[in-house]
Amino acid sequence: MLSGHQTWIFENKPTIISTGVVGGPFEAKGNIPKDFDILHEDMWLKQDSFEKAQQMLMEESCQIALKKSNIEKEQVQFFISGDLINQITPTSFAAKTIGIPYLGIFSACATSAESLALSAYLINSGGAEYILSGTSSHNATAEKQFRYPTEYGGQKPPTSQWTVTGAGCALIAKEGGGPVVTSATIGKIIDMGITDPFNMGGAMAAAAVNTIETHFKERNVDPSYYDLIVTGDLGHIGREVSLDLLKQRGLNIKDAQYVDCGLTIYREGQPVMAGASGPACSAVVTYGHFLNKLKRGEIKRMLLVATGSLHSPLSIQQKDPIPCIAHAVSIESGSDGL
Amino acid sequence: MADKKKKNLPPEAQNYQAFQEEREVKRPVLLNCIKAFLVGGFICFIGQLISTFYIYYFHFTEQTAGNPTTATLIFITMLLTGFGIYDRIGQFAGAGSAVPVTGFGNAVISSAIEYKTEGFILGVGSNMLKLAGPVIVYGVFSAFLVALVKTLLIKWGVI
Amino acid sequence: MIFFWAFVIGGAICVIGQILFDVFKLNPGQTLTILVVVGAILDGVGLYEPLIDFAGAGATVPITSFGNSLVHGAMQEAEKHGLVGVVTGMFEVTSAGISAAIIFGVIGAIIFKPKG
Amino acid sequence: MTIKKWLFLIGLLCILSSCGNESALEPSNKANEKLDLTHISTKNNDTSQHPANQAKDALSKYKEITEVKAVNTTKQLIIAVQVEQNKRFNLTSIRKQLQKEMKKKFPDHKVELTTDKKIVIELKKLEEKLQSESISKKKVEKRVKEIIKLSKEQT
Repeated sequence: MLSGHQTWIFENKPTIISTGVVGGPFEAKGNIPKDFDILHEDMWLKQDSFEKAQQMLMEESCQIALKKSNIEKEQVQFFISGDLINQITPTSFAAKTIGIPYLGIFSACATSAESLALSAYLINSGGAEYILSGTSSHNATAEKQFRYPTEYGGQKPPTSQWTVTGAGCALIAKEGGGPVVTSATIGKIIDMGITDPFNMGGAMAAAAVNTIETHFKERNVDPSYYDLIVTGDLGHIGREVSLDLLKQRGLNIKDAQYVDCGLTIYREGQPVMAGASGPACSAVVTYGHFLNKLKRGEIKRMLLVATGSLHSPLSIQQKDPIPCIAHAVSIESGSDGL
Repeated sequence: MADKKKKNLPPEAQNYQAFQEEREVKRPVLLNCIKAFLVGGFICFIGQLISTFYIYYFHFTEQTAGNPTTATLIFITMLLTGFGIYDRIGQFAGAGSAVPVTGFGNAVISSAIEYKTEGFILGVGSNMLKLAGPVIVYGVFSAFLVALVKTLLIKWGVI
Repeated sequence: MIFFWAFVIGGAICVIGQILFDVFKLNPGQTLTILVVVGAILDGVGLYEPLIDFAGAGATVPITSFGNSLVHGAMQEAEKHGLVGVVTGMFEVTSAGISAAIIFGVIGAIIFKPKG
Repeated sequence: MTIKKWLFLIGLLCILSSCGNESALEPSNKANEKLDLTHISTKNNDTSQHPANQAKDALSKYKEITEVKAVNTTKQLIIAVQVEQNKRFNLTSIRKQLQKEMKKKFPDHKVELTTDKKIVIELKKLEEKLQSESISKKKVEKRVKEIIKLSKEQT
């Protein structure tokens, strides 16, 4: 089970039997629209507020995952999820609708990996048979809470990132066909004293490096073990910083092997500055794009390293540096080749 | 001050920050300034047009045309903000669209629209000046200090 | 001619704002606050009125003129009522910007929804 | 870096403050040729524009003045001038200087001098009406009063 200090090895092979991936209009114009189950044309999803729209995204992605798996929601023991907004209310309200026993978690944009790791652990240890795990974010709710009103004409610097509108959800089961979660490394808070909330990629890269390094050491594998190392939302700057740092520390990671969800979801030319971010970023791209690749056999093993910056608007105003975290989860194709 | 703060950090963090800064995309200051100059200048040019219009066709002098000009510009800002155009101009122009009074209007109007979902009293009413508040607060306070000093100086016959 | 100078001076004030953004890394709130205070001080030392005479809207449209007219209102009242006027006269001249922003803000909130 | 920033700020303030300290207008011997000095001549003595014409002539010795309009009644004289763009920094002191000079020159009249574009436009209209003799003395007096009131309006 525990390997080293902070890594779990899941020998009972918890399986991702289905996923639900929902996106908004901006994602529809992006790089990977085919990997979404539903793409909405309207930022509001016909709701009264952006927060309700985000709740709706979460609900939909759960429903899709359930529907695809043919599992009744009464069979599911837990719903483990979280998001960025106000005491994670969009997620909690979605949990009310879904009606599955609920564990609310928060680690900002690393929530996807945290919920997946926890779900896999619970399944692996026999604590549950089916768990829904996922997360959501909405561009407008995040802008409103962390930055300016959406219609305010503030200039974003080139280091800033664009919050994904969407939700990604995975149904994890004790057995069944599909990609297998093999291990997870829980990261620790890394604070390098960076205070600029418009440069989260640069701040989070340190956490990603720490977790990736620890993962390889404690799982006792080489970077070449994975076909892809998928970081959450480091963006251009964070990816470059972390890759250079990893190479400096003697980890032999190839350029093509090291991809970022925040750089995968959108096309060149969309006004996203340094890349995408938000909890949904890593969830949507991993559960949609990369799991599809895994199922098609294009890759066999991937390591998801979702990164999160755990600041609040208040902590930024009080001049506190941004604490960052990264959790790693490895996903590999199952014995049936799926 | 920023340097002082850095010195209190552990060396590891200092090294990391230097490492990170090397790879950080720098803000294109010169290009941004040119854009700000052109857009800001253009907004003021429009302002001059409007104010000339008021002087020629309405009962306003150079002195009194300022107020209707401001109101007109803010009205235009309301439309641009409501149709989702002003934030795009802002991303392009930076200070060019933030510094003119239209930017002040945009700050107030965008907050008002944004918090509509929280109701008109507690949402729109209390959040409207969230962004523009400091401008009014410190504008008034500094004007108070300046006017106070000036009035006293005049009273004492210094100027 | 005044149109040309309105463009140049107005643009130049915006460039100062952009430098505060990019070089001093200030956010819009801080930048605008500084500019308003600078406008008030410039009027206090008698430099802002000539700029308005010279550049017209180039000096009245940027937010700096806000500080200038606040001082003006205060000084006008101070002439009539002495020191009390400094406190009471503040909004005498400036009310247009604030009232227009508030009025159109509420109207905007009634008509529009944020586009996101 | 911080020193550079402060130097930049100080430099900026110096540039700004250096603009304000130029002297006001100097009269020259020659009359300003660019200036439109059309004298308003009326047959009716009641609306004689003699003082206004005199004022125009007197002001023509300043080559920085680009436009001058003036109308008088028996008691009042209102003059509106436009000044060259690059002298507009000193508009206030120029206005004061000219006002003082005109007051001295026309002690029998209540003299108003303004640099406001709006007043130039209004006086131009009034001048045209006087020239075509389509306006009565009473109406001129009323109009002049209105224009003076307008010129004194504050924001």
